[in-house]
Amino acid sequence: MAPATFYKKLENRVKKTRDKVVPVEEAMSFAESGLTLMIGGFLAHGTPELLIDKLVEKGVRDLTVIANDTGMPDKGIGKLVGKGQVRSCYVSHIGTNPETGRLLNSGKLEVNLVPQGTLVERIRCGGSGLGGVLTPTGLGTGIAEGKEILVIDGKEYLLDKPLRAQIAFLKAHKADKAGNLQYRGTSANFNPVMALAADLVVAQVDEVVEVGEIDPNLLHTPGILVDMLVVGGGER
Amino acid sequence: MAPATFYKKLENRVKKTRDKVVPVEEAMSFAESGLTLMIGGFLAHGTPELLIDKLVEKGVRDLTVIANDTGMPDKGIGKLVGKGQVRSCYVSHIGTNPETGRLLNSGKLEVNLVPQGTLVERIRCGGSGLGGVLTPTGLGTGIAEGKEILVIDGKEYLLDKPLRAQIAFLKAHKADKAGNLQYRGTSANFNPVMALAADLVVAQVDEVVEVGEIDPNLLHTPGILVDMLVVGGGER
Amino acid sequence: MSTKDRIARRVALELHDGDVVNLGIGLPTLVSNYLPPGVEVILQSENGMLNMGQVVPEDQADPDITNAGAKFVSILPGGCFFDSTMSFCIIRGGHVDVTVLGALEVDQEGNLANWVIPGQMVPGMGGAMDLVTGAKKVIVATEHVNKNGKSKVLKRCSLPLTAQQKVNLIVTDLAVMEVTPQGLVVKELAPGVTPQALKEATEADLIMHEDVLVQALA
Amino acid sequence: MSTKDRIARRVALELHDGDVVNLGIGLPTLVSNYLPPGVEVILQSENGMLNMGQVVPEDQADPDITNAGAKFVSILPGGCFFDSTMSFCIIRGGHVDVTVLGALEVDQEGNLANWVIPGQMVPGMGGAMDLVTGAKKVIVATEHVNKNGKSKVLKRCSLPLTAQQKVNLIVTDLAVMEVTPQGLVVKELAPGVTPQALKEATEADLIMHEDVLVQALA
Repeated sequence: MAPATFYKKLENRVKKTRDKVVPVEEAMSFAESGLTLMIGGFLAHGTPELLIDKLVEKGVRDLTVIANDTGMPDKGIGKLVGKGQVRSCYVSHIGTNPETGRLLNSGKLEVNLVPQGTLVERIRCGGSGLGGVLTPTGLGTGIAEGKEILVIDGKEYLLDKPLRAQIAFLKAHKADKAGNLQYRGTSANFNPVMALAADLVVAQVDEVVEVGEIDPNLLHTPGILVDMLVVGGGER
Repeated sequence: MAPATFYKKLENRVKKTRDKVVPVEEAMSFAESGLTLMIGGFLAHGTPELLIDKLVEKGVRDLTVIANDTGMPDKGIGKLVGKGQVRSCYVSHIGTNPETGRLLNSGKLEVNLVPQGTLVERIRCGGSGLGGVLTPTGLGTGIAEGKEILVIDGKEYLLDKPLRAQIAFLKAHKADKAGNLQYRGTSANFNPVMALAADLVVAQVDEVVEVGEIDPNLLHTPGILVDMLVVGGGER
Repeated sequence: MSTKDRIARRVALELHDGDVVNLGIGLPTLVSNYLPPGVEVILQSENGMLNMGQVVPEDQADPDITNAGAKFVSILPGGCFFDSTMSFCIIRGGHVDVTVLGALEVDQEGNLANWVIPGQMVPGMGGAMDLVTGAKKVIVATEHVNKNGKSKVLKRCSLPLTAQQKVNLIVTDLAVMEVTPQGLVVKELAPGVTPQALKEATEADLIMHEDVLVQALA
Repeated sequence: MSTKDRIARRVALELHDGDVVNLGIGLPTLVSNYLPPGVEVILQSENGMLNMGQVVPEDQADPDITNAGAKFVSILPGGCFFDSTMSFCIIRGGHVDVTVLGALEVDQEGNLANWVIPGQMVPGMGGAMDLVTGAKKVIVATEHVNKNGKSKVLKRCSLPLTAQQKVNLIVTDLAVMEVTPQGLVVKELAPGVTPQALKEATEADLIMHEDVLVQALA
């Protein structure tokens, strides 16, 4: 049901194109229990901590989270996991968050482990109209079980399906008001590809500048992919 | 046979990692008749004109060219086509070069027309170990003939196979000596993806700077993908 | 005002403020000249740009900034350059709101043929197949009849297709027609065009209600 | 020098100047401390960096630059940052020359198990499956026996695999072994290790020639 309410809200909203900066509450008004969320970051680096804190505050539950990992108990997605807000996740790693393993073993959290390179391509497929990824990764291992294997020119490939979300919560370094994003260092990771693959894309950024202030040759995520900008969260 | 000679030469060469700038002749010593080449550019913008001129000068023949298009008669890949050096090509468009159409009609040139978005993904698959692209583009049209159609979650997709080349000839704006590349404007187009998909990657650049002079956050092509840098050709 | 300009002007009314729009080469390019007041669109160029500006004379041009027809253009503030992989992730992924293309033939099922005339002209599809497949709304902008006076709006395309059942709206010099599950519905007639005249100029089956609007544009 | 350091030092001899190398977390990370003179490698970190430098103390760190173990690191001149799509195009596309990983189990067919112990430990595979599948050369660096004294070098892995038949070389504290179509060939013995002692410590079938080298490293 939750997605239906979400889509109704999304349809009724006035799309902003010139100044996408919003109060964090406006972004959070779209977050509901039962949604599928993509959250950027790699072991809680390049993760939108402010947005996660607000999700914890709002107390939305039964979330499906698509992300590289489940962070640490006190950092990143770990904060949502610790509060029992996540029902299912698609991640490549849970080893840095013992709480995820505990919930998995007690049957309270469904964990779909996906090789990192396959995970990133599944998100890219979901965001770019492709039907799936054909990868050699995982052939002959347990993760191939139940999956279709295609033989192309004599070589085997696993078929893995696209992933999409209702909302993507991203973290970028700098944005212009039109939503064009720049990342720094290794904080890009899953953020750019997630910008393609959700119905609503919210980016937490350290800094927003006027349109035209960033060299259009040196942008990482085109502004048309980003719906809302939330500034701050920067205890950096 | 040509590829065999090429691979032998490639195996015997001393890989450069710290200063990849070479005289254009050194890059051209790898170009032989019968090879498959990728050439960057979009209607002869972002095309390595100097490298093409040298291919014309060397007179290598029976080339298979993978590129967005065949340029114009006097520009870009059109210069190779006009000299009859291309035997086969994989392109999305030949309309700006009447000579391509003429050679096609007289049976002297094999033209494989591929939708632009499919072409770029086939190159990406070839360069990143993926088995092929599953795209809705072309369904129900003539280009679907003879291709496998997969039904994934009730939707149809065409399976298109990876493309690779022996040499990729790229054009970039700026490079550092380690081969890291920056593009300008719309001149990037097919260049970045081709850097992944060839056994030898040669980039013609307007300018080379010392390692460390370009912000590592603002690079477009990682230096490890580029084998040789040729400076110049800049009548810009 | 030329026929092509009149078609382009009518297409422009379909665009909303903030839409991401890809305009094909030729007639569709003219659409950007006729945007209503208060409507700014973000032009996508498949060779790697968003917020594309106008064509720039060669002597004032930045040599690295061209449109998909190899003409020098400007980029507007808020714009962004990217490579062909990102460009087609945007196109095929449904991130383009509207694409406007010309047609050799278009039919009542929403099929479009605009990339090849076997034996005569083989320019290639370029990005057109991806655009028609991936854009949220596909508008065909074309003269209603070809140079030989034959209808370009058909029951069924005879030329090789660009995409199957993807066209949403057809805007010609004679009418505006919507592709629906029921068939091709005439929404508007150009000034001076009678229902009868439209039917005679059209090979396709048309669904025409009595209260069909006459285009407000003169 | 610890056992782990001795293994890492031996692995370092397998690397060539200019190689692009991905080092797994734990023991493999130590390899970069033992590169022979004249050998500089380009470290790839799957979270999005080439030319990764050393770990940096937290109070001197750039908060946006971390390695795949979430530790703060530096980037060396000539380095480059990129996102996860590019990182795995590089990894799966064969652009990484060597990857060095630890093992729970490794076997004589080149199978590796290092990501899960069912019922006990499920950390996930992270990027390991892609690295082992895509790298040109896969080196397993591990202690020869586990904490219970049981051989980690097996006839056939019993734990869930990370990848099938992808391992090229196994370096342990007892020996260097190459996976060949004929089987597991012992290339070197660690100083003080007799052929008999190696065989007793190893569950896998070993092919050992009479002239097997003793590792030059003390």
